[in-house]
Amino acid sequence: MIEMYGVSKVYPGQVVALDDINLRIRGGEFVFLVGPSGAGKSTFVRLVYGEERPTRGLVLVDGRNVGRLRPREIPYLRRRLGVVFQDFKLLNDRTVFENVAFALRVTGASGREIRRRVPAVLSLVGLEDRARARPLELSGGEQQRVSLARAIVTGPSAVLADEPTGNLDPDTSWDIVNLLLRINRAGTTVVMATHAKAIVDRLRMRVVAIENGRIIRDEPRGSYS
Amino acid sequence: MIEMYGVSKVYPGQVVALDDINLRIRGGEFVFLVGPSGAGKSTFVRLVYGEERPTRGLVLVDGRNVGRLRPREIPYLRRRLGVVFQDFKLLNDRTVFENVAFALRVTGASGREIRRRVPAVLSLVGLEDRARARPLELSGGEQQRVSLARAIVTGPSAVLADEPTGNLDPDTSWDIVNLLLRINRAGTTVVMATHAKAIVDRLRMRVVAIENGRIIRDEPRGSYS
Amino acid sequence: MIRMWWRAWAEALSSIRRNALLSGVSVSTVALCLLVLGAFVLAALNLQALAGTVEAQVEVRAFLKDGLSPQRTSQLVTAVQELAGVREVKFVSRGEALRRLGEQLGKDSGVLEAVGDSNPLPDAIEVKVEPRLMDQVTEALSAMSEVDRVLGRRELVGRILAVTQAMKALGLGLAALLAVATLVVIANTIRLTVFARRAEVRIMKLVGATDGFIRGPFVLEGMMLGFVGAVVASAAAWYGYGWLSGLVRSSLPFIPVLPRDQLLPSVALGLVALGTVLGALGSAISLRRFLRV
Amino acid sequence: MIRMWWRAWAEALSSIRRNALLSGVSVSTVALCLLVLGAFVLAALNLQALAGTVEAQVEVRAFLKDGLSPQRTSQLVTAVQELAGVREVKFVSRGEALRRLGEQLGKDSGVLEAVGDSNPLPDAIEVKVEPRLMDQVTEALSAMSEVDRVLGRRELVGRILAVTQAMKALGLGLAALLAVATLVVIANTIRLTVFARRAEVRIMKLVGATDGFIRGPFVLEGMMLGFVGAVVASAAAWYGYGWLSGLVRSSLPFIPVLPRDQLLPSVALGLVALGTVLGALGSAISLRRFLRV
Ligand SMILES: Nc1ncnc2c1ncn2[C@@H]1O[C@H](COP(=O)(O)OP(=O)(O)OP(=O)(O)O)[C@@H](O)[C@H]1O
Ligand SMILES: Nc1ncnc2c1ncn2[C@@H]1O[C@H](COP(=O)(O)OP(=O)(O)OP(=O)(O)O)[C@@H](O)[C@H]1O
Ligand SMILES: [Mg+2]
Ligand SMILES: [Mg+2]
Repeated sequence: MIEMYGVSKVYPGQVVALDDINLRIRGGEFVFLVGPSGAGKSTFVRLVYGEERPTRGLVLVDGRNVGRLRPREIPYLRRRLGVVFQDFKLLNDRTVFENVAFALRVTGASGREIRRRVPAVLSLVGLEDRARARPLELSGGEQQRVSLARAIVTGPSAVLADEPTGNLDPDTSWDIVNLLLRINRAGTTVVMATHAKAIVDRLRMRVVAIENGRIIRDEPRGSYS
Repeated sequence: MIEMYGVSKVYPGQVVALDDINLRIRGGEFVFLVGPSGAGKSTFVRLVYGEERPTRGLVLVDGRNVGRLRPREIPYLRRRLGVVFQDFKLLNDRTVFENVAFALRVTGASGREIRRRVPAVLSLVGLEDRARARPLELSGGEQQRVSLARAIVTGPSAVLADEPTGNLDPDTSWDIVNLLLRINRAGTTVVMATHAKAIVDRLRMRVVAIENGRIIRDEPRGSYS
Repeated sequence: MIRMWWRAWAEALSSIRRNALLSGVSVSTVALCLLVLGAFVLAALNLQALAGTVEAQVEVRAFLKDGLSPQRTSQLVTAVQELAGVREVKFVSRGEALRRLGEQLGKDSGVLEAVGDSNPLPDAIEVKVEPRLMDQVTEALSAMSEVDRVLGRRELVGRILAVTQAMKALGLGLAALLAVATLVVIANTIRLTVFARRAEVRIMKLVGATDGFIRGPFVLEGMMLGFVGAVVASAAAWYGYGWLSGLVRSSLPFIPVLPRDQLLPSVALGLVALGTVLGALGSAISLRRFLRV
Repeated sequence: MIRMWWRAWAEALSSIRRNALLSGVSVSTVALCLLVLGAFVLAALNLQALAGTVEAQVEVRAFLKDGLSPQRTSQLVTAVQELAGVREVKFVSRGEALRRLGEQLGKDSGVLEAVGDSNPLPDAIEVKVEPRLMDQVTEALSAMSEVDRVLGRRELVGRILAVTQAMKALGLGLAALLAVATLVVIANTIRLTVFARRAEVRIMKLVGATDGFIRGPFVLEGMMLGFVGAVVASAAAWYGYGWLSGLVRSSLPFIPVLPRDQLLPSVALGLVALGTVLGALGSAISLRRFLRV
């Protein structure tokens, strides 16, 4: 479902974030992306949903070359992916409900569907009673969970979660990871960039380790280090 | 140095974030603040540096009532505290160097002092080669370390770090915690709100656990749970 | 389709409410710019009308040969009336001319008595002309066999024409400058309000919104703000004009003021159209650069 | 202290560079608003001068009694010259008056011949007067023993005065409206640029900056942008005025145009002062609400 062939990403100023990445993630896989701060995990994720284009190489999602998508096509790519952004990227002037609903509205969902699905997914992430709050009235961990709720509410074919537990306590982190596992079991591909050693070591899923923009390890039932 | 007596904080909309908090942190202490997402840790920190005022109760810093400070006096309070914000709060249109330098400029430091201290503190957090980048050109963990660098560059009498390792890998997290420990040994009070169970459990410092806005545990050599 | 429309309206309305400061700033800027433009246009139209009444006073006098029969005279008047550029023709008999002269010099100045029965003045016709066609009319009159001599204060008329033309040109120039300024200032303001929300736009795109999906509510919002601003400006112009024209009519009754009910509907319509279009266009254009994500 | 100043300048300059879009929008808005205001003020000043020259044409004619000695007549002229409101006095002899009349009626109209030696016209003096003081002058003239009768076209003068006054009032009204609009629009624009940077201001306060520390560069930046905008507007006004007045002088030589070198320095100075002050004040006031953190 997600494939990279010889992918490099050099940011302006000669910052090499990714360097000759080759990787295939099949549909329905669950992959941990690990590596030190600044290794290139977020860049990897950004290439997949088309916020950045690769400097060299081929990024394929469902067989389509993301780097060559026309601007008109990118929104449709993004709707098939659910992204939990490392910095949440919530709309600060809308309520939690509206933030989550937005991902549905974009797809043209009906008001009925929105009223059915948004509360359901908010209760999945434990925020059913904060639906009317605005993002800046939430704690860091609550904001992070809103971002997750928005990512999964549309039932995307893949979820890209960029450190989705960075602001969560261990118990809540496990709740979230279990939620992702459940979604994965229902057929959704999950790519989770994370620093949560305890979680990676316990679950023993596929682990791709990046360092300095290169893949240094790719194990089917790996551990954090 | 930091004292709370009967402190409650109720946000608009009847959200009780803190409920009757009583606590004394002496100068030179190192305190972990732990608790589930939404427990009130960030609210605690915000009360100390005066972003929020308590609904009830007394918040004292160095014996002065923060809730009653005149607006003119608040900047001077904040300069004595170094704060690592959970959401970093960097100035996006300035370089990393300028962001860190800003905390010094505010105090009227000379250009010479700035040119001496900023590079030194940037290399402490491992960002010496990213000094000319802007925050949005940094990875999440790098941004977090800039926020830490800004907090400690002025040599404050207390550092309030709100999940300063949330976006960092375990190794880098340990580097940062060791840095805080070093500063603490030099006499600085450190309050660190965190979810990093591994770190808390290993260090065995004072742990204050908050849940639902109440202190449920306060142990001198505690563990995460 | 209908749902999309409905959503765009709902979004635009709630966005206006959420961003009260931005909305207030936009509306007040649009309203003031358009009010100034409207006031200026109204003033210019009235000045133009005033210039017109001045121009309407321009006349040529043709002295007639002696001894014309009343019939020929009245034929002449009819013929002159038909000339292009002639607005009004009036016959002034030699007796009338002498009386006027006497009046002009003072009734008891002795002119009438001195002249006695030997009135030296000829019959004449006074012709009010279109200033632009004055030369043409003068020529035509001169060519008539009944006419002895034509008198027109060409120089004076030339000046009046020049001044009224200059004023029209100045008004037009100022109006053009004002229109450009209004356009740019309103566009600038809307650009700033869009700029203040660029992060929002970026997030929407990252979550999978198409450009159209984002643009719809934004453009509608710009339209609404522009519309409201223009309506405020029009209302102010309406009442202001009523007040002012009342003032002028009562204290300067001889100055012709264009009637409000005839003039203002079209000016107001123009302002509202301009405001609405500018609001929409400004939003759409400003948005473009933030949609590239 | 000096370091603080230096820092504020450096900060303001680098902030202008960083926020190129905001700066461009501010400068262009300020420039256009002030250019319109300036153009309007210049037009109004010229119209006022024009109205002045029209008013200067207002005159009263006093017919003198018969048989005054040349000495008495010249004494009279001197006396009239001293009256308040009198601008110019000219003696018109009865012969001169008759010649003029003949000219007015057409040289060969036979008036001169018909009258022959028995010129019925009196000597007269023509007095150019301040329109406002016309009645007073008329009275004074009537009271003089040498004066027989005073003729003044009171109604016409009243109208001319009313029109020029109305134009002045209208100009003043429009200028006031324009000034208010300029103020609000510039303030609005600066408010938006500050609004777009409210997060930045908030962060500065949370890091321990005093209000003054933040305000300094902001206000300086507003000042600079206002100053630059005003200078652009002044330059445009300078060249535009030169061009236009050249045009008018060559094609309408009888319309008096105020000389650029006399008029524009003060107008430009006014614009620059206004722009700078508005920029600074606008920044300071807009900033206030975002400083409460
Ligand atoms: N827009 C950008 N412009 C320039 N350099 C960038 C940009 N974004 C990221 N970088 C650099 O690219 C490198 C990889 O960044 P990336 O965000 O992918 O790291 P990461 O693995 O997500 O790190 P973290 O765990 O800290 O989030 C870093 O050195 C970062 O400074
Ligand atoms: N400005 C605000 N307005 C209203 N409610 C708020 C506001 N800020 C925080 N809250 C609420 O107060 C509670 C405590 O928030 P706080 O940010 O202190 O939690 P926290 O312990 O820092 O959580 P986390 O670990 O997720 O960062 C939460 O329920 C949150 O939703
Ligand atoms: Mg990252
Ligand atoms: Mg928090």
